[in-house]
Amino acid sequence: MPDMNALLAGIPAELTRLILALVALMVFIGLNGLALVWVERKVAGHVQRRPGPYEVGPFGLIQPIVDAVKLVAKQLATPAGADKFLYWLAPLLSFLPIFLLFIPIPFSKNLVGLDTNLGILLILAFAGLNVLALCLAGWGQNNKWGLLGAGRAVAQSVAYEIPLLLAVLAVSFQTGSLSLTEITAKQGAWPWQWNIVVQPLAFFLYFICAVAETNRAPFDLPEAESELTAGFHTEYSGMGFGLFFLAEYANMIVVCSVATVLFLGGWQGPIEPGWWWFLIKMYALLVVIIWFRWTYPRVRFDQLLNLNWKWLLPLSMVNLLATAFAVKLFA
Amino acid sequence: MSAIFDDFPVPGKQVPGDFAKTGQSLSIFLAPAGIVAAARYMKDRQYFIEDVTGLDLAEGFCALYHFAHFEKPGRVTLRVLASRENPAIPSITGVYQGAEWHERETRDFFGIIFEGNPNDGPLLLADEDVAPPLLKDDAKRAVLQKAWPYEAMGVNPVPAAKPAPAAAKPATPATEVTK
Amino acid sequence: MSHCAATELTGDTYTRRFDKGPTGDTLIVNMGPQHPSTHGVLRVIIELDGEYILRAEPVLGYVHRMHEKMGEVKSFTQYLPNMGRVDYLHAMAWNWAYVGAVEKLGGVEVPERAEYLRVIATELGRISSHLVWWGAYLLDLGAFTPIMYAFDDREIILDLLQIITGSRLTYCYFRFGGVIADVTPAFVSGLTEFLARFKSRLPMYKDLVTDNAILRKRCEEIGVIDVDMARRYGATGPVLRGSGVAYDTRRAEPYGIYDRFDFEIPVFPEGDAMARYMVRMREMEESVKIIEQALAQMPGGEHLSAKAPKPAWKPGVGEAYFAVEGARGKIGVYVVSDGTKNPYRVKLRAPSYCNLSLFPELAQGVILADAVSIMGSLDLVIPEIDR
Amino acid sequence: MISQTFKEAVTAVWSMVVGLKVTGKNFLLPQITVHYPRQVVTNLDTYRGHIELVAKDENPFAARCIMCGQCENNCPSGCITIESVTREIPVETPKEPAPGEEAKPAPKPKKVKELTQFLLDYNLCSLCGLCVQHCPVDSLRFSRDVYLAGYSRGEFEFELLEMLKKRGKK
Repeated sequence: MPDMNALLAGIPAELTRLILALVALMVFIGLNGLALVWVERKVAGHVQRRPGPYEVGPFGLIQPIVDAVKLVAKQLATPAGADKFLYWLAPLLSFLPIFLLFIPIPFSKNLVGLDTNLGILLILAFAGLNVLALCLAGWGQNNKWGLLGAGRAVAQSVAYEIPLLLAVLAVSFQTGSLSLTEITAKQGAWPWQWNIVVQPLAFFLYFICAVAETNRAPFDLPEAESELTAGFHTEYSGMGFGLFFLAEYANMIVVCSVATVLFLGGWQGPIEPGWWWFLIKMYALLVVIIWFRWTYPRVRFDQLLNLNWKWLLPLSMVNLLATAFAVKLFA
Repeated sequence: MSAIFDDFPVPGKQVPGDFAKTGQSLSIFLAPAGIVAAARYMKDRQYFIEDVTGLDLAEGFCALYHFAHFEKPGRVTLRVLASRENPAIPSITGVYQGAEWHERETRDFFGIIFEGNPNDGPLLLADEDVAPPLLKDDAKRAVLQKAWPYEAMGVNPVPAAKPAPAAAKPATPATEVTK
Repeated sequence: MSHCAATELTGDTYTRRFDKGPTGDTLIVNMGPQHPSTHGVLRVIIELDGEYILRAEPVLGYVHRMHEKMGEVKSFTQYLPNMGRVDYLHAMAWNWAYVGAVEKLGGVEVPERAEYLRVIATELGRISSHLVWWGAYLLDLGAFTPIMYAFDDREIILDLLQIITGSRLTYCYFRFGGVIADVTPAFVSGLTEFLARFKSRLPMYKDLVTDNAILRKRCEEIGVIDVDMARRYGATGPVLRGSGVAYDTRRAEPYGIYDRFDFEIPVFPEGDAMARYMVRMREMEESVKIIEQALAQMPGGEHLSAKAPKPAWKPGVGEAYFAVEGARGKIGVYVVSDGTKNPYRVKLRAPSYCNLSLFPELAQGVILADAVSIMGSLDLVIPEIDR
Repeated sequence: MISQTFKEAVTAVWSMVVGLKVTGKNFLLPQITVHYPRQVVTNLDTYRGHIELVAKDENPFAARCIMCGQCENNCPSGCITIESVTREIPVETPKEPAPGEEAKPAPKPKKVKELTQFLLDYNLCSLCGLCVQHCPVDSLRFSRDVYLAGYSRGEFEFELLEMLKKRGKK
């Protein structure tokens, strides 16, 4: 088929790579999302001295797939009085930008969707879309709890994005780049060569903000089920809920990936560097987030914002300033 | 333990009880009109409200207010009698806010109207017009003296002392209330 | 006018009665009857301004069973199983309150050993009730794991109580003139083992939860109840002792053999949710102490008096009010008898009913999340409130 | 002031670490749940299930019940119904009871009351144990049947005499 070949030749290699990357990422997110559901339930189970899922498949490994099938098979119910368009737009808007977030992340030396020199900026920009989705979900479903949840989601995400950004910026100052590939490359294989050693405070701040950004416990206020029943997704069932659910896990993967790249040396590692190091570090961070959830009570809303404005923001400012001075003085 | 209140502000009969036997160290029988003043007296003596409840007796509806004290032992019971025709008793929610629910509950169960209760809705029962469930059949109603070893509540000085034979229905307290 | 028409269409009579017309930018929400933090079917209508509560009104009666009417249509003995179902978390205390009232009314003697058995069963019930409260309260505050640890311990208590009562939740253990069954050696050894284990578990609870900074932030200075408020609403139990009043029915109106035991009444003066929390945590320790003493002192003898009333027994004309200290506060049972085999009137004074009645005043002006914390700290058992 | 604030913050963060330590430790401890279909609970010696009839020592097919009606009358839930027939038996041969069987009036009036049915509506039972407590001949006891499950209410309407006979055959 010469025509086809010619046609394919006409497509820029960069675009092919991007499309391939998106497809691969879709698989990656899907699989990791399911794996993470399993990990979460297993960790929760063992923390509480229960087995967690164990009936379906070996060690309950098939359980998340069965759950996904159940969610997909459910009827898509729209509550009475809901804004139908916004109501269904919200889960899509929550889930779809996730793919873009993964594109600049270097999973390995060459395993990166799009090596752009503004990678971290791209991620931060598109991560902001999630708030819009939660906001629309809360508004569109015509539920008072949902509305309250949406209000919380917006206030929380807007507030926590700032120290998150500043923490990331400190690393960028230090490495002098916004490209994730470059940031990874500037770190070494061994833990003492990672950015976390130079920027422990930035890592600490980033991690707290990341937990808050992804609405995970103890900062899961938008859905706070003991207060707002289920918050912004009160009325969602079936795959509408499923998409929010998946988006939450995908977002967790994103923030942990970014943390891995920025602070933990990315795919670099002792002995044999490669994507497995990336995955190990990422999952370690994910398990810590999950561990948080099964340990702590939920903070109150005003305390959450107080923590941000009175502690995290000043600290990240100080950190940024210190980094800037240090860079100016020593570099 | 069963000391009588010397300066009790409303006319009524105070009957000390045996706490070990009945769990009530003092019973005060009084007319409905005096209940708010009596409650305020109890409040001033720092008694806390335990509950308000009712009894459907041959003589009418008896409302019982149980009070106890955080430091002193014993239990003081205020007892008022409302007639069956006009079962109205002033509410003590102005003194003891906690009485609101007890009074609403008693109204649900007996149909006693507590005048001045800020909430006139039912509390425990459904919002339909159901007959008060704790009303007794006429035949089954206990006569006060028989049920209790006390003098009848007819000793209340306010309703012009009917030394209450069983059938006597003191309608006077009710008229006292409506004034 | 149009506003009224709208509310006429939406909501039920409670909402309509609650809704006082246009009040500006407020939101009226129904928290419950099905809501994760109302622990059952309690409904609270709340007027919200943003997340701040302007007014709150509990709507009760969703699990109302009219226990007091059942008391009048059943004989004294037949009413016993009802007592396990008023407050399913501390059924023993209700058992005792009713049995105690009837024993007072009929002058029934209780054998010495039965008194000890009653104390042990009731204090075990108190621990298990507080454990459930602890777990559920943390569930309200968003921590999922503590309830599992609490249930781990509670499971042992239930196993123990199953040995003597045969059931695990709705006990019907007490009888007029004693208890239904004596302890077995398995019970005694299991209990000793449990007490030792439980004492080592309490520090873990402290590390995991009590010292946790988030929990402290969620509880301290939240829902402050002062003594006068407790008096006006008749709040008792840990709610009252969290306000600095050392009032415990076990001491104030000694019943059974509580005067023989050496135990403290934990009192915390702050009056906030944390004080109530601390009172309950300390009470578990005190209950352990009481059980240990009771086990050591328990004499031999019969567990049910030989002169115990027969089922068709008539206690004679009279009335009796008997109060015991339940896990939630003062449980009072007022029994009037007209000499027939059925009670003439049974009045149940439920402590959480009185404790909840101060919630509207307490919730005014607090943030929604605090209202959840306050409600949890009051330790509500809805079937007890609705009866 | 500021040092105090920072000290509090450090304590707060430390309390969070302690919390993680507790859950982490529990993570490593063995599970304590009972996996129902594979494992069952064993502490059922004193479990109070539904009541069942106790057979006579000499005859495993006949209940000790003397049909006094104590259990039926004292049951708070009214879930016990006893049905019996009065028969005259000329000879003392234990006979299988048959419902509705009416013996002919014999000249020798030795009347024997015989239990034909002991119905328990377990749907209503509140497991108080008053029937067992007040049975004068100890003809009632609690079963140990904790894993009782069914698909309809009808499955919990037991005929205890029949169950006794089934047990007797085993």
